[in-house]
Amino acid sequence: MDIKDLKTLIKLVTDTDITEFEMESEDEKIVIKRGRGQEVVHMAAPPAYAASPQPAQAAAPIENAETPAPTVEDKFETITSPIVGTFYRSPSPDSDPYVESGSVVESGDVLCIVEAMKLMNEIEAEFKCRIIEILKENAEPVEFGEAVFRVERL
Amino acid sequence: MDIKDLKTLIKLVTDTDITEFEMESEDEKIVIKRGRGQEVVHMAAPPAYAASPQPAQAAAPIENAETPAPTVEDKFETITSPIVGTFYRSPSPDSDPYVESGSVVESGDVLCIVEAMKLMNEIEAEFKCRIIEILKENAEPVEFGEAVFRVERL
Amino acid sequence: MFHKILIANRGEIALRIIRACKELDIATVAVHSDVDSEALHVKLADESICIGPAPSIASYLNAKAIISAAEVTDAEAIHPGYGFLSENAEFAEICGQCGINFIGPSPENMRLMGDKIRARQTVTEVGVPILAGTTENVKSIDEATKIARDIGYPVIIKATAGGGGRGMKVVHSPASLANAFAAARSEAQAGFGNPDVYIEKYCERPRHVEIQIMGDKHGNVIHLGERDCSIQRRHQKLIEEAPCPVLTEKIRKKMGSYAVAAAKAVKYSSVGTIEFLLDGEGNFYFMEMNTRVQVEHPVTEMITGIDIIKEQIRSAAGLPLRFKQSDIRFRGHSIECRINAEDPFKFTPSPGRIDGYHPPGGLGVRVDSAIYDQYKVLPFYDSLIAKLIVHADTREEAIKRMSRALDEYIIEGIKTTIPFHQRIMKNKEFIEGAVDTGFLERVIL
Amino acid sequence: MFHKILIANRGEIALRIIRACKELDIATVAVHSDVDSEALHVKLADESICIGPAPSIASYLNAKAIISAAEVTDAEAIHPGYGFLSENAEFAEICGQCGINFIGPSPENMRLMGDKIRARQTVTEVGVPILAGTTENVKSIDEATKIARDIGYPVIIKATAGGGGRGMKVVHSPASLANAFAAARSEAQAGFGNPDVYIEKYCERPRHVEIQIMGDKHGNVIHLGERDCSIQRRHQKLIEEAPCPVLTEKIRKKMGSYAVAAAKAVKYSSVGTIEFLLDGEGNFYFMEMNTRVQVEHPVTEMITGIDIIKEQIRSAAGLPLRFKQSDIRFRGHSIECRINAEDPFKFTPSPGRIDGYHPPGGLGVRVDSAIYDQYKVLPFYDSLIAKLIVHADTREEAIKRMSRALDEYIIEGIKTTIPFHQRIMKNKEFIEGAVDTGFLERVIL
Repeated sequence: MDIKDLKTLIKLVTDTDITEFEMESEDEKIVIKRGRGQEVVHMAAPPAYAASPQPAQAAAPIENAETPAPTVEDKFETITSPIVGTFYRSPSPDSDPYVESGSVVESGDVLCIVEAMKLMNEIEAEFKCRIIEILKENAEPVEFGEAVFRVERL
Repeated sequence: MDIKDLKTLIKLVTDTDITEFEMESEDEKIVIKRGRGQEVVHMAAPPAYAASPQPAQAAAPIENAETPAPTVEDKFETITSPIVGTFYRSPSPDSDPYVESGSVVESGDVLCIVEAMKLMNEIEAEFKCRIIEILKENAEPVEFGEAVFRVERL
Repeated sequence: MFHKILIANRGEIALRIIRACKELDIATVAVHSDVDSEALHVKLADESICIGPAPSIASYLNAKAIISAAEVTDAEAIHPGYGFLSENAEFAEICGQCGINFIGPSPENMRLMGDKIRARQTVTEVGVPILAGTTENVKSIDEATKIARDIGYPVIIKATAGGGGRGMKVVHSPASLANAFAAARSEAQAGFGNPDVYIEKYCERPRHVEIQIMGDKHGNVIHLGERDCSIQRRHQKLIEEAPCPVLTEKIRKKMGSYAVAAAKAVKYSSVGTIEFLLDGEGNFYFMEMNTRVQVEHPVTEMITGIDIIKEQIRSAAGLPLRFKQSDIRFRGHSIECRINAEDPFKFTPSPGRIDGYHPPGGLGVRVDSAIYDQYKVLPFYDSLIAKLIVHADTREEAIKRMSRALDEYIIEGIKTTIPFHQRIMKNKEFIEGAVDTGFLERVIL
Repeated sequence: MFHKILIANRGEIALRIIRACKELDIATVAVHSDVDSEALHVKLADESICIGPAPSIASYLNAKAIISAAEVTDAEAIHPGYGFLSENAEFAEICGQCGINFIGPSPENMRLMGDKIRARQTVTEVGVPILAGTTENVKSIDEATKIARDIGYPVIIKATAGGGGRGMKVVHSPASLANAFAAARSEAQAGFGNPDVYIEKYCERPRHVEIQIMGDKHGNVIHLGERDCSIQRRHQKLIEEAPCPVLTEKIRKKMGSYAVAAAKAVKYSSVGTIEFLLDGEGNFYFMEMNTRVQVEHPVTEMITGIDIIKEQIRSAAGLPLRFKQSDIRFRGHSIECRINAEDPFKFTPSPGRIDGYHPPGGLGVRVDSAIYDQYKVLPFYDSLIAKLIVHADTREEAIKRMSRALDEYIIEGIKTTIPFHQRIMKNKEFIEGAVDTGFLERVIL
């Protein structure tokens, strides 16, 4: 790699939020680290506040709502709640759920209801997909942006 | 990589916020680290307190009492004050200084006086040496452990 | 008493309310926008819930999302803090309709005092002095000309729906009245969606002095003395203190009793502030009432020993006030400096990551702040990142204490207004207490 | 008034003194050992000077180096803080001989009160009650037997030169007297270089209650009420509060007037503390006098509003007290938790680098600490790294406030006693105020 390539490389790296870049060759090893890596300082204030048991459930941040096997997740997508409210799988307590694991839905099909201020908000699929996993229990609270379905786009 | 490339490279790196740059060859290994590496953290509280002008002089810590050319310093040693007090180069105001730059002294020769609580404490050389530099002005305060002479052991 | 309160706010005031709740054994729910998940109010609350994306309008101002969050977490009450929904009567009304206790005054009180003309009429009825002028919308330039001639120049034109200095025009002579009138109306329309303006006598070099009041649902109202908030930049308060350095005991009593009378007249049942202009002769005039807790409430807490937020929560829960007016004793002097993430002299915002943080400590120093080392100050919200409050025996000692506390305060990585405050604390006029609301426009720091 | 003061101490008390000086416009000189150059007192003082290597004996206890440092920096006075040279009469004397003002009482007062037997004699003369027993050295076991029989078991044997609980033996019956007597003498010899011991009645389950006094060089002495320091582990105080939760107004007055009488009798001219044992019947007995400012002085500052360190400096400079006894008013309740770099339950020291630091804030919370993020707590010195002090209207509210402040306090990288304090604040007996100096030995946390 010549100096011009290096220059390009450095620019590439510094224009992003990459914090660590490694590159070996013969033949190939690349490590890219970004964001606030584990070695990081931000240990200062926040981590000492252990989440209290309740909110850990009730208020898990979006990025925690992950599947157990992140390696195969790439092919799946999540559908998140556009509002805060209570998640319902069926239009009324005695009717069938809109979808089950394995259901295939068309764009525009209703997936669930999120109740907010007594209003039942129907959440629709924005594309055709197969439901892989339903991430919330019926009648559980959901936050804004919280993942509620893991789906495979079809 | 020649010196011109190196120069360019150094400029490249120092113009960014890269904190670590490695490069191996035969054939290729590059590591770039930036942002908040572990070495950065300790900047937390202390550095904001700028030393007030007086103590910067009067109370410079030992490691600041360095010579301008650290590369050639290896062959020299420093003699530090064993007590806090006032540094005097001569036994009385109207007598000659014990030593001058360039003086050669034997082990046990008096180098200076440090006055503490009206007591004149003679500071002796612990080995034969040549005085390279006298680091304090006459009648200046010295701290415990503060360098007062730079010498060359003979 | 409540068992669980949702705090519909962020930053230091959210933390302030969480602290009061913890000390009252009340569980807390923090709400936050999706970019605020690392905020301290989220970390310190018992529960937290994300209510929307970064823009306030979609999260902290999103009444529906907040009510919904209260419902899913079974919160019995909502504390709105200051700003955001705190003076939104409609929100308070919706809370009531949903069976959630809004910690603040009644929607009727909020509406009444939120309308400056009606507020002026209300206080006038109990004898509170106001600046000569209209208490009603001035519709035409002819009407304006007549009013200005009657009350005498200089006059000030203000938006009926306005606040915080926006849409105000000072007019010194008849020649400039027409232009100013038109400009004020169009600014009022643009800023508040309502072109109505009123005209009053302009008070030169006034001090901004306000009375903290506190009421309950049993008809009791007391006041906790005054705060002087004359150090303002473009009508934004930067430094507040209590007591006011020039107020005599006689004027304090008079101002206090007017404030209590005005609050009692409307059956005011929460904490609030009645703002006055004080002129150089000791005359004072009602400006407006804030129907919420204020940023600067700590200086009153320091000199009275009363936890205003706790009392506000208690009274919202229907408990009677624990103090009579005669129980209120003032001790010493308190000053608050608002520390903003801004350039200290140009006041341009300076959001970013805090890289090095150490607050001051020791006797008489209080820090109300929701920042911490490596916290990222976001560009979406208010630039207030910390309130540094001191308390001491005398004003002179309080200024010295503030100076040394400011010198100790380390916030690295972003610009803050600490250097601005350091200079004010060494300013001769400020030290002498000889300031008015125009001080910062005149002084060269 | 002084223009420059040298502070012959380190840690939080050095910082406390620097803060007071800054507020009094007095320049400060910090002294430090060579390993302490990163300490906060060094960073915050106007000047600093290295006086010796790490061991205290060669630096912070090195009288010669400290006097020399005062001379080369032209300091007019030396504040000794607590510990180190603060109760060393000889040091105070040398200061005087070198024309440096020692901020503390006269060497004579220090000598008198430092000798427990002479101190007991002195206070007895002004009528202060002491526990029955000798006020003189007990030379033989025969004498000891006779005394113990006269005053009745249980008795306690104490070293004349002792302090902090070292060399004390409680004897419950004649059978164990001889062994205890011999052991106490040899411990006294080993610990203080002086085998002299005295015997007094042992008070069971007493509270430790002490009176803060303040005198000037004009013969004025007042007291600032009491502190309760019953939460002790091996005679080391861990939590202190003011006022004492069980003291009646009548006993407070009596105890205070005795303390003032004792101090006046010896023309005491600085701040000091007179320690009493208080039994379950409201009887109290003089224990000893501390001729310096104490670690726990902040709780008194919180309830009286008086800056004890500033007053101490003023009176050392020859100024008369600014308060009469009748000016002293108590407000609310204050608690201090000593946060040590120790295992919270085994109390083994835990020095090391602090890696993550965030102190609590908000209303009624004071932090006196010289640590900061990435500061390295050294193994050479005292393990006290922070004092967390709260003030509130009532004791109940103060306990809640302390709890929430402890919950907020983040000190990472080393072990601290924060978890210990968190448990105490939730302990039923502590909450009820039903504790004595043996509480920690009995309670299972």
